[in-house]
Amino acid sequence: MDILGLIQSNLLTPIVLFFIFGIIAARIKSDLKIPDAISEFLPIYLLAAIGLHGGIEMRNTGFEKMLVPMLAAIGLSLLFTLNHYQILRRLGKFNLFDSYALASTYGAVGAVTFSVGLSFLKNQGVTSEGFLAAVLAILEPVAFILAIFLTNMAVSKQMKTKKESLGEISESEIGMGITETKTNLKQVLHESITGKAIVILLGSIIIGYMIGEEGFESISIVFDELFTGAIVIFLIEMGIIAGQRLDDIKKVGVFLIAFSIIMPTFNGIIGVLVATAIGLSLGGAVMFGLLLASASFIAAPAVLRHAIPQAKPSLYITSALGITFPYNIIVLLPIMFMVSSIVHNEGSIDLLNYILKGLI
Amino acid sequence: MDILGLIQSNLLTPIVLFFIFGIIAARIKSDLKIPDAISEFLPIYLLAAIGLHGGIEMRNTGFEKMLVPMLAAIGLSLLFTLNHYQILRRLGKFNLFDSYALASTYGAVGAVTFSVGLSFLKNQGVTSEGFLAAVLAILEPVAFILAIFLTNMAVSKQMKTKKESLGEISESEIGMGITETKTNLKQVLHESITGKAIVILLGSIIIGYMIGEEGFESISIVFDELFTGAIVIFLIEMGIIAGQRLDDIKKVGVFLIAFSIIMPTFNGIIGVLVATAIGLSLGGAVMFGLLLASASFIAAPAVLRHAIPQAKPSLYITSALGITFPYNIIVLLPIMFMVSSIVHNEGSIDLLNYILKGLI
Amino acid sequence: MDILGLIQSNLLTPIVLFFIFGIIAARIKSDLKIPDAISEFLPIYLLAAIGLHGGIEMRNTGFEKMLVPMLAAIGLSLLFTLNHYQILRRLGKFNLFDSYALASTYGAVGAVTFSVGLSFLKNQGVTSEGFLAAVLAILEPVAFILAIFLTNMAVSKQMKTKKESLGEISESEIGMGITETKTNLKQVLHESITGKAIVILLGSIIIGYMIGEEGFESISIVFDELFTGAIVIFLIEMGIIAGQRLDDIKKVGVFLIAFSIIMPTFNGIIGVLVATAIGLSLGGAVMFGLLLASASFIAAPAVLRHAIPQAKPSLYITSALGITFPYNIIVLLPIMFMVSSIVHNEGSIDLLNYILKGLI
Amino acid sequence: MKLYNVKLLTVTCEILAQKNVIDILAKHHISGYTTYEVEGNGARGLRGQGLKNEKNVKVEVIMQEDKLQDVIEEIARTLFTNFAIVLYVGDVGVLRTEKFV
Amino acid sequence: MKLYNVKLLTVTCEILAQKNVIDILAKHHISGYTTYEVEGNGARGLRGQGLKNEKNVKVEVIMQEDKLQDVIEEIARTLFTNFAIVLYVGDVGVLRTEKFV
Amino acid sequence: MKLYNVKLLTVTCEILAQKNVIDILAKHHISGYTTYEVEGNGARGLRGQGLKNEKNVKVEVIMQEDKLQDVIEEIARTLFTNFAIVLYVGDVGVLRTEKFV
Ligand SMILES: Nc1ncnc2c1ncn2[C@@H]1O[C@H](COP(=O)(O)O)[C@@H](O)[C@H]1O
Ligand SMILES: Nc1ncnc2c1ncn2[C@@H]1O[C@H](COP(=O)(O)O)[C@@H](O)[C@H]1O
Ligand SMILES: Nc1ncnc2c1ncn2[C@@H]1O[C@H](COP(=O)(O)O)[C@@H](O)[C@H]1O
Ligand code: NA
Ligand code: NA
Ligand code: NA
Repeated sequence: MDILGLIQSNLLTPIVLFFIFGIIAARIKSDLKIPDAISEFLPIYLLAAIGLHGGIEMRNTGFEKMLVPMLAAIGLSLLFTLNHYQILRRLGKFNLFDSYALASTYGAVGAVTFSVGLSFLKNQGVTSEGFLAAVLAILEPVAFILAIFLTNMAVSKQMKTKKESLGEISESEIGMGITETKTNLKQVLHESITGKAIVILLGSIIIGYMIGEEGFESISIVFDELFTGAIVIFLIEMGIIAGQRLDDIKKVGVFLIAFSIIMPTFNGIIGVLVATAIGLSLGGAVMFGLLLASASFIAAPAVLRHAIPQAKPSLYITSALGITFPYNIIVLLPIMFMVSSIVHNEGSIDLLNYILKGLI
Repeated sequence: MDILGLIQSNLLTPIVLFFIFGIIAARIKSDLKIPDAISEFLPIYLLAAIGLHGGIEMRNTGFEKMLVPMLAAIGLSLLFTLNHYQILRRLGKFNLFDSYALASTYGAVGAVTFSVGLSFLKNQGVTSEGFLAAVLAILEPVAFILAIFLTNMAVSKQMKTKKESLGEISESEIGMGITETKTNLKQVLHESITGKAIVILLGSIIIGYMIGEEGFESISIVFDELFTGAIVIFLIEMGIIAGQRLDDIKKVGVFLIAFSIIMPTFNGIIGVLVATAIGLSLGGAVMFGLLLASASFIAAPAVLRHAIPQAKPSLYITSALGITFPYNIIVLLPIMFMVSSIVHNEGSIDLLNYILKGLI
Repeated sequence: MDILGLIQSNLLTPIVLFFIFGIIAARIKSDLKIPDAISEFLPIYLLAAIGLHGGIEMRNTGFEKMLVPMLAAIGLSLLFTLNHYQILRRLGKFNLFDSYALASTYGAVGAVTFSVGLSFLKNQGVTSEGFLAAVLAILEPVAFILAIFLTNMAVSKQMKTKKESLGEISESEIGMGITETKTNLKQVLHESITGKAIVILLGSIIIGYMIGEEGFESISIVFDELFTGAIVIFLIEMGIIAGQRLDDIKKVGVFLIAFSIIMPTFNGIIGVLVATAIGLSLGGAVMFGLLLASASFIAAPAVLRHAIPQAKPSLYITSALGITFPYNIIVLLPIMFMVSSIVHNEGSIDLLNYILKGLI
Repeated sequence: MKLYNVKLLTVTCEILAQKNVIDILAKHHISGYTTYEVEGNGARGLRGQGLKNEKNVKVEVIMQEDKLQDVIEEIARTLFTNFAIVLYVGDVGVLRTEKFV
Repeated sequence: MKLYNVKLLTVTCEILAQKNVIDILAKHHISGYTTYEVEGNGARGLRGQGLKNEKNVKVEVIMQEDKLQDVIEEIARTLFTNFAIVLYVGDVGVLRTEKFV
Repeated sequence: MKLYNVKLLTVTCEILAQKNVIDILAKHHISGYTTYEVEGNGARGLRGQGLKNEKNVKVEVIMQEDKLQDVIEEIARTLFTNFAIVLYVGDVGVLRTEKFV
């Protein structure tokens, strides 16, 4: 199947269609809405299901194989976050705060995107490595921590320079400022690590690991069989919210629109190639790519509003949810699947290594 | 099985029993309540399930067969709405606003009633035409549009007469009044067509049509197998609300009580006969009759409060939910099933045509 | 399997693990939370499922066998409530109000605990008598009614003594006070009997009885197969709430902590022995014991805040939910299972009768 | 349009005391009120995170000044000791005094 | 910091009248408001127990005194007859008057 | 019963600023407050339709006049620039001043 055929067949899955439906419902100003309680519960449910599934798989395959992909993912995530920052700040002329906020939004991962990816693979009859759920959990805070740390550094430096030049305040006050920044950083770190997404995901992985296939049986109907239907319901609401944000896209500007499409494509394909190089399966490489391609639109605001309040959420939420998410699940997922199929079937790993060396 | 036997066996289904249970819970002033978020979500879910099911069936059977039933349903719905108005206004002595509001409430369709009908047929091991979901979607706004249009006309006329007799205001002001009325009508039309019920129903039909049997598989557990259980849960809440409204029935008056039982019976049986005449199956004729027999109690208030705010919601909600809905799902459904069985088995269609000619 | 092995294998079930997970999530101050609408709905769902199941079983087995266990349960519940009061008031030095509130909290039953018990047995491949759901329903208000009645008596007496000694008021005023107390008692009785837990449970038992196995089929996926998964989700929230209350345990005091562990153990084991003596099955005896061991933490506050507002909810909720519930589902359930296995296999019923005689 | 001075009584209390408050209003023949669930912190600690019964509720009553004293006196006397509860009174203007007895 | 006197208009009405109220505000070029769902009791009976459409909503608007009369006049004229609705006005102080036109 | 004059401070802000507001209250040793989720419209556009994080919250604090200035000054200084936020102050009477420091 060629790439257009794959995109088209992906378009015709309930998940994608109901997402598009949600967008349309919002555009025609329908009052359709999934009640808040349901749309707050569904991500928790999805993460629990992903975690249990991953944990059970890890029990079968062991931890060792996880190490390299984990480190690779962390490395790439940090690298990409820095890269995003440079692009946004220098080429996009965004201010310091918006640049770091956007950089980490795209450096972080989207759990909903991950769910859709799993369903996509299921649909293609392809499996992926269970430990990728753990990579998802670990990757979630990494980009934020980096961005917050760098923002705080930059702000402290600015403050110091400014105050010194004013000559108005004593050393001790600067010290206080830095301490405050550190406290703030520590607090944000705590918040981002105890955030519900990570907690339920890690918890479920561990529980999945402990109970195994057998223990899972009694709850598999809820946490496995209902999975795709639950995503469908959640994506109606995501579509509605994305649709409501479409008006804001104008405010986002052409540069950020282009960034929201090109950057994930780049990150995702690099991800697929690296994953293939380090030995992940066809499906695993797609999910690995998706982790890097995805942007965070649920966890991001919660963390960034406290950590970098100066940044405009209308920028990072709109681009992540309104542009990148639809693009990822409709277009990029099939593209990455194609790329992964090619590099997995044609022994092109050598070629890839070659490309990668050129890149780094 | 005779009609009483059928009613009795229908009484002993979980759906009906839990509905009655809800009524009792409300009467003994229990604090039992299905949380709002759940009872707001369930109709959306039910409509999505109905729509998907209908869409998939339509993919198998094609559109052509839909045309005649659709037109027949629209025609009957309009006819019935006008008929209701005459009865309510002349015999019932209701004012203009209440008459139109009630007329359209009973001319419109009840999606929940439709769900219960589908479950009833499933229980009897009988199928119905999938395109009836589309008829449900199209029929939903028809009666409202007619009633609102006529109400607006009547109000404009009244205003004009009154103002002319007063001789106080210029032609242009009357023109303004009419323009305002038109704007209002347009707005209400938009509201009623983009109302969540129609949007999710039409959307799901189209999606069902696009994905077909195969695409549905991954979500069939959620959107098919959970269906009856979900209705049960929803009907607990409907029972509670109906039970709370029982006190208001006194205020509704004997005339409206009689209307709420006789009218649906009349409309429903005509519906079954017409449907049989135009070739619908046994089950299809029951559902067609149910469409015409049912009254709207969720969509109605949302549309009518804006369109005809002068009408008393205590009248149309109480009669539709407190009297007609229980009557329809407990008594009329088995009756219509019986009628449909008779006319389908005994070649009584000629007879029926005869009767119909006499009526029109 | 020895008792530690059984506890350990019970620990490794999803239900227990997700409960512990919830506690941990609360301790690390995560913002994880199951939305209110979901956690209000789940107990209703669980009780409906328990009731339907029980009702269907009772249709198969008949009522007669229920009488003795029912009377035994009521008797023991009353006895235990009085016993708790003596212990709390004399040994624990709690005031009158707290003593009665706590006594009835532990004399009453916990529906969630019951759900977990059913899942535990399912996991062990053991069944229990269906009529125990009815015992659950009847037992729910018994302890409250006793405690409220006794509290009211005590208060009236206090008032009378006080007023007489003051010599300030007339007989008629005392009469009024007593009348008020009686009205209050009547009101509380109504509230506790029409409380949602009892209503949904009794309703579902009756409906289950009426529809039987066959009628249940169409909803068995929702009310049977999803059961364990639903408990898991609910126990995440219960874990979170229990975890938030752990800080309050200090305030509860050593005496109440000990009471919250020793009392259920005592009550539960007596329950298992009595149940065995009156002929219940291995699983039935465990459930019977669990009824007596469990403390109420959802229904209790609703009833007690109105009936004995002077009692401190921080005492009875914290001990019931924060200590007894975890202890019951993690430790006591396996212990009672062990005891029941022993007395059922080794013809130890005679021995037991002997012990019981000694006790009473 | 003229605005007439009336009182706005607000009672913030634990949800299980709502019935008591409304009963007191009814006893003084006040049938109009507005309620909604809230969370909060106070002398009895953080409220509203866990079970439904642990939430707070606000009861708002627009009323004529003449009944105010009796109502708040009864609320204070019967509920202040045992329940998490706060009560305050403000001045507002309304269009139709006949609605608020 | 100085607090400037402005008016706080509160409209408690059935949820299906919310759009009408907000349209009236918009017509008078007031775009700032806060809304939330409530339950209540009044001349039109207990509201908020059943279907979503049967609930009430509160609309709160901080505004300058000069627009108040027009807004409440229009609300009273167009909505008082047909809807369950209550309206009251209080005095509050704000820091930034420019936010509230 | 005598009603004592105190201030009712209301802060309507985006939900992610709630913690900041409550931290400021705590810093000024105010532990009593009431919160609830709301929706709204203002300078930063319509809020409350989509994700939970996009909602608003109201924080209401009954407090003595003497602390008011410090609290609103700190809220204004630290939160007005970056968050969707509105703040207003009214006068209310309470029965037990000792509850509100
Ligand atoms: N100073 C305050 N300002 C606003 N609300 C308060 C205040 N103190 C208490 N409350 C509310 O009243 C409830 C009961 O207060 P308390 O009885 O002090 O625990 C609290 O949970 C809060 O919702
Ligand atoms: N006296 C009152 N105090 C507070 N709220 C009221 C009062 N009267 C009515 N309301 C609220 O306004 C809504 C509509 O009132 P009504 O039009 O009188 O039915 C009620 O459902 C209550 O929420
Ligand atoms: N004039 C107003 N009256 C009442 N609430 C307002 C007003 N302006 C803003 N708000 C509320 O304050 C929130 C933040 O306002 P803003 O910072 O202007 O976007 C809004 O979402 C509203 O909930
Ligand atoms: Na990423
Ligand atoms: Na109809
Ligand atoms: Na017990």
